[in-house]
Amino acid sequence: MKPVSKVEIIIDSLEVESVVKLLDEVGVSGYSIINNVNGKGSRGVRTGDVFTDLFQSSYILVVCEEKMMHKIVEAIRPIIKKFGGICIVSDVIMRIHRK
Amino acid sequence: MKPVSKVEIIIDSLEVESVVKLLDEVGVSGYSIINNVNGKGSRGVRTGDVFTDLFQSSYILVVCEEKMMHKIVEAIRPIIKKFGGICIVSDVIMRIHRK
Amino acid sequence: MKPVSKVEIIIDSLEVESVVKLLDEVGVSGYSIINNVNGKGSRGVRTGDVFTDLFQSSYILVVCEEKMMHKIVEAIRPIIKKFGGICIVSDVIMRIHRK
Amino acid sequence: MDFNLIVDNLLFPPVLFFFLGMIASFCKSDLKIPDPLPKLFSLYLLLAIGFHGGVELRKTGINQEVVLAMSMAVVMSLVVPVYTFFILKMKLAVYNAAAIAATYGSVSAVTFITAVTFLQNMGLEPGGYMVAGLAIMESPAIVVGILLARIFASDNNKKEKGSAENEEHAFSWSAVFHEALLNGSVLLISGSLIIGLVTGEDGWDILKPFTKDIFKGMLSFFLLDMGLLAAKKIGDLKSVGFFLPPFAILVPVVNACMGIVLARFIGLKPENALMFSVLCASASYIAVPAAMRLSLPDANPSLYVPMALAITFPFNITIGIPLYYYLISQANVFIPVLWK
Amino acid sequence: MDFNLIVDNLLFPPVLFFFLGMIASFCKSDLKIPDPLPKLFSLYLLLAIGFHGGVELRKTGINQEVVLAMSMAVVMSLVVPVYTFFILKMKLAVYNAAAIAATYGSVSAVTFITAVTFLQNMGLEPGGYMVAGLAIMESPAIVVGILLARIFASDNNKKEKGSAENEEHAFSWSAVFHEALLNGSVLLISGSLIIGLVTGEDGWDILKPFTKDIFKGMLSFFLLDMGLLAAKKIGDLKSVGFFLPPFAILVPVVNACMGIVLARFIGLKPENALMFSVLCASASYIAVPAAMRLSLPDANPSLYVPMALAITFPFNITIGIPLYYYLISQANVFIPVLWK
Amino acid sequence: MDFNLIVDNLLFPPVLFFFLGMIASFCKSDLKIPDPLPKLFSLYLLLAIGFHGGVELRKTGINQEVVLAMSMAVVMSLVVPVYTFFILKMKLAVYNAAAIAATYGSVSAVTFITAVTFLQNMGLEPGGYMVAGLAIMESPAIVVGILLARIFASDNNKKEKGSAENEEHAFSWSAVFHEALLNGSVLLISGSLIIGLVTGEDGWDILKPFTKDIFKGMLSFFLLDMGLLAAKKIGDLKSVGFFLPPFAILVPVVNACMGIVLARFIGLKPENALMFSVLCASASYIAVPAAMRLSLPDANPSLYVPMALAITFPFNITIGIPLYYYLISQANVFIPVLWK
Ligand SMILES: Nc1ncnc2c1ncn2[C@@H]1O[C@H](COP(=O)(O)O)[C@@H](O)[C@H]1O
Ligand SMILES: Nc1ncnc2c1ncn2[C@@H]1O[C@H](COP(=O)(O)O)[C@@H](O)[C@H]1O
Ligand SMILES: Nc1ncnc2c1ncn2[C@@H]1O[C@H](COP(=O)(O)O)[C@@H](O)[C@H]1O
Ligand code: NA
Ligand code: NA
Ligand code: NA
Repeated sequence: MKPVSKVEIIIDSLEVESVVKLLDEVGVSGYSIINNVNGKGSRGVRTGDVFTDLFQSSYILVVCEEKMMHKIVEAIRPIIKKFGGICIVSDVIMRIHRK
Repeated sequence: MKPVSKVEIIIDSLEVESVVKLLDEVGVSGYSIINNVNGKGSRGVRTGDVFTDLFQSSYILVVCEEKMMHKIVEAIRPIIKKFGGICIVSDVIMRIHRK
Repeated sequence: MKPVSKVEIIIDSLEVESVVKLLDEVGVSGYSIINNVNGKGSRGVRTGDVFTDLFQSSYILVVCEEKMMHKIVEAIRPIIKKFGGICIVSDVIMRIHRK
Repeated sequence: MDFNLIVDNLLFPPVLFFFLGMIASFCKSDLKIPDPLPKLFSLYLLLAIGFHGGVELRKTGINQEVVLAMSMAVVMSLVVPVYTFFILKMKLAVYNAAAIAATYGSVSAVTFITAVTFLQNMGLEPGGYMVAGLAIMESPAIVVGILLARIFASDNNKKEKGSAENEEHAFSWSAVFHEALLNGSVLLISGSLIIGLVTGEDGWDILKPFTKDIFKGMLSFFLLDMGLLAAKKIGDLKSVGFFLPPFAILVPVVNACMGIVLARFIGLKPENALMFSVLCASASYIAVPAAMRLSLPDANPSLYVPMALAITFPFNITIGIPLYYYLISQANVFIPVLWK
Repeated sequence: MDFNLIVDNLLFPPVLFFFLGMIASFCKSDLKIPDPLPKLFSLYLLLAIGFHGGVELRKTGINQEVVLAMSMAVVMSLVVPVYTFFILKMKLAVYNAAAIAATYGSVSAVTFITAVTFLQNMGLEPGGYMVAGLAIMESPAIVVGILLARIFASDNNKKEKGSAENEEHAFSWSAVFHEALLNGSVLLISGSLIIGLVTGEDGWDILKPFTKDIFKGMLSFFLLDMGLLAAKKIGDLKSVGFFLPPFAILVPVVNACMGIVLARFIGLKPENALMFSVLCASASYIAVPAAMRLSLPDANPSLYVPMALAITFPFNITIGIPLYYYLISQANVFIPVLWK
Repeated sequence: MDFNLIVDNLLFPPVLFFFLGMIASFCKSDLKIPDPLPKLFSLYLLLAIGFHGGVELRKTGINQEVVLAMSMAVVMSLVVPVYTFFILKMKLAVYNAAAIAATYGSVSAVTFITAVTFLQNMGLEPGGYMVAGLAIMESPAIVVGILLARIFASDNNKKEKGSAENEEHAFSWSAVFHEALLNGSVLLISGSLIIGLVTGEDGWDILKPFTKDIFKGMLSFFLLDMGLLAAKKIGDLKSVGFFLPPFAILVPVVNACMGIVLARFIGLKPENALMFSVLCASASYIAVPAAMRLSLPDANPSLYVPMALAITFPFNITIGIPLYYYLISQANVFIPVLWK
């Protein structure tokens, strides 16, 4: 029943590797990734097809302490500023965790 | 650090095109789509197989101002009422955006 | 405009069947499943490849009354304790539902 | 009746792979062909069978036999949904009756393909125009089913509901025709047929290793997946009641018999008569659910999909095809040819 | 000019499947080849064409003709992006001009493959080294395009922006070269070529049923998907203005003509001259977008991708290839051979 | 020893595609075969090799040689996990020792397949019953591994933990057997073997273009993906310590030698002896992780998967197979036949 932060990031699939590296560097204990996200944003529609699957996005979810959340946001800000995407944050309750 | 609304829609994959059209009409600036969602609701279990992939759903995520959120909800209400699905709304903080 | 609970579960794909069975048993009216979730947690990195797609996770989303939420959390606790994963809970507003 | 026919058909590798799939599913093995690989096989089969049919049709040309057979195909795809609808309406809601009627009036490409390979194993080759029959019979039953549902449903709940929503998302016949005539499988098979027709023997030489040589292997793979799927759908049958499972065997046999008699009347050769009766006997699990979803959203897919997939399909590819072939040999003794 | 060449080319099954795809998309049929199945076909085609080229190259060895042709290939892939860039810069922003220039300087493997099968249908077999040309021409134009963009963009906005961000994620030439030279398609085709070169006839016997016999079937499937895709991209063309669509036809023809003249100078046989001119005429929709994304993120993919995919590609595989072949036969009459 | 054997084996196209995959991965190329396409190839290989084995087994029948070889297969799949477990337990936790022991006691279908094609390139065809050996050896080692872990783990932490949770999700031997005996790959290969056995030469004629002709092409594609994967897993090896990498080469060689001696005792022909020793030498990366996850959830997959996939597998398909073949020719000189 621990209140924690939920960070949701949507970013170009090709940048996921860099984001994961940053997450590891700031020391998050866990994250989840959903690939093949289509969508629209400031750079227009982004969907995948056989040639341009480089234009798909990924959804990254991190559940962490509030302090860690701030670190994450600062770490990934340059990537999103350069390559696009969004990062939103909200409060949730962690109910079960393997620990 | 802007408080915004997060709209989550789960709807039959075949209706995504109409929903996207409506989102464009009401003027949202961005949205994301995750396909191949299985699940259960008032119409029973809905999963995909080779013949009935028409029975899968999609998850649509829109982050927007609260005012826009109300417009979206009204715009898609008839589709969900006819074809099923759900639409939930919550408050989140937009931390990074390419703008 | 009904305030409800949103339960998000991330768990090994191979356990989804058991979770769904439990959800049916406690009587939830609906749920959604997104497969092919990669990620990292207490058991290290978990991603899928041709041989080890058994190491992928699934994301399960349940929107329900608060009371039901507590039932769900109790029901799935042993599975997460044994097989890993996380379960987080937050408050959302149900805006549209087919009913 | 010659049981060797049935045994021979059962010992055909693709059919055995169907059983392997069923067994794997019953044993709760984790064997599965993940999405969208089965789609690869189904697209391949449609393309190959359409193309092959077109090439064959080019050889024979469009003669009297072709025109007669195609007319009968249309007739059957109009008659079947009507008569089954009235039987089903006695037990089921109008929507479900219409959807099941459309299912049994329409056709199954994989059943058709299995029948073609059954004939080829005996050294016979059905006329290429039969593939045109497959394409032609896919849609009319769907339109008929929806028409029946509209007519009989409007009697009941004309006043009740349907006002507010209908204004917003009114029923659209153009959407129905679009879905029925231009759904992916109809279009792929017809398009491939036309390509086969246009390119003829030259085209055949170019594509033969792909569309013919590896065909039965691809079919085996696909039937393996069908077996996995059919076994899973058998579970859904628990909730359909006692009436529908026998229906899912009897109606195909009746339809096949009607097909056999018609085929004899117009003097089709046994191999073509078999294809025609198999078209009549088979039930659709692709085009129909797609169309029903739009037109009869209240019809319950977990009624008509498992019936077609878990009962009628396995019955047809195991016992049905050799049985119909046996009946054709009998029909040729007792029934006179009317045309020709 | 001999219109039979065009008609024959259009009646080639894989090309017809391309049209079937376009028609399906225009009719808004739900026919689709779901991801990642099209990737299977594209990987297959690259592997097969690379391997085949390697085996052929082993037969001829690396002689003067090969060296001359490869040098000309490099020349063309440097010249084309430069001259097109200056034309485009008159109408477009520097970034977009550079991206389109790179697109037309680079090459399309599927156009190449269609040309190979066009020749094979006439009983001709192009030299295996041409596949090496395909691999060689993919990258240089990309590097040139980025170079041009850097040079001309820096003139404009050197002072304005680019300070804060650039420090964090600085532009990296090594990343550009990595993307240009080691992207999946270049690597797969070059690797397969080397494997073919190393294993020669023995390897060919081992893989032939896979890489040759079913090749045209796989190509048909892939072109079906390309047709679906190209038709969808035509919609995106609305926003590209009046200047670019004619560009997307004229520039390939001009490039092909330059290729034809060069090929004649070095005395290539007609079949090799066709392959060379097709390389010059084709536009890339795989390697270029991948590289642009990193290096010129401001270039708009919905300009250069639809041009290459929805205009240049269909033009080349339908009219272009037979047209270039006709022009080659004329060139052989009027232009002298310089080398050899 | 005849190094030509190794060179010839390395110049075999499928093996070269394995290296191409490794190189692509080392260069950080973006070449990848997206999911679930690799599954298509792996399912295909299992189906084809099982079916082929069944057809061959039908020809020879189940004679004394078959029974002897299968018995030896069972013996080896019981002995290997036991002896390796006690070696591993000196350095590792009981759980990990048991999982690695099971990995090396079980078998790898792709290694097996590569050995078959190695023989075919020399004009030899192993007995079809060897495929049965592949199916038979997949499971026993898993059960032995779990048994060992249970016995030795219970000694240590019987009292400590395991009370509360165990009541809720108790360990279930039936689940272990189910997973070990009915996992997808065991079932597909056994099922295809039975289908081949039942349909014999007739079935072979029907499926040959699919299961034989394109086999080596599909294998090439699959090994390309295996190369990409193996190279990625090499990174994971950093954390396994100094003890395990040599283990991952020495133990397969020792197991192969034990296999060679046993094969000689029962008088197997060289081609069958090779297959038997390859079964002994290969390590599982499919069935074992699947079973361990349920039964030994504390065992660390990033120990046993990279060992099998990134060391043992590449070693076996490059140097191992020709080495074992050489050793067999030596064994036939020095070791007497005991049975037969
Ligand atoms: N307001 C938004 N709501 C949901 N997703 C968004 C939003 N804005 C951007 N995205 C996602 O982020 C991706 C990249 O956005 P952008 O960098 O703005 O083009 C888009 O393709 C969407 O998938
Ligand atoms: N309470 C719920 N929680 C999560 N997902 C739901 C819920 N209700 C419906 N869904 C999703 O929406 C789809 C359509 O629902 P329905 O229209 O009610 O059949 C289901 O298949 C689920 O994927
Ligand atoms: N803090 C977290 N935030 C997001 N996802 C997580 C987190 N912890 C675990 N997960 C997900 O749950 C899976 C299983 O976690 P675990 O059982 O801790 O290994 C991981 O592979 C992640 O996909
Ligand atoms: Na029918
Ligand atoms: Na070019
Ligand atoms: Na072994």
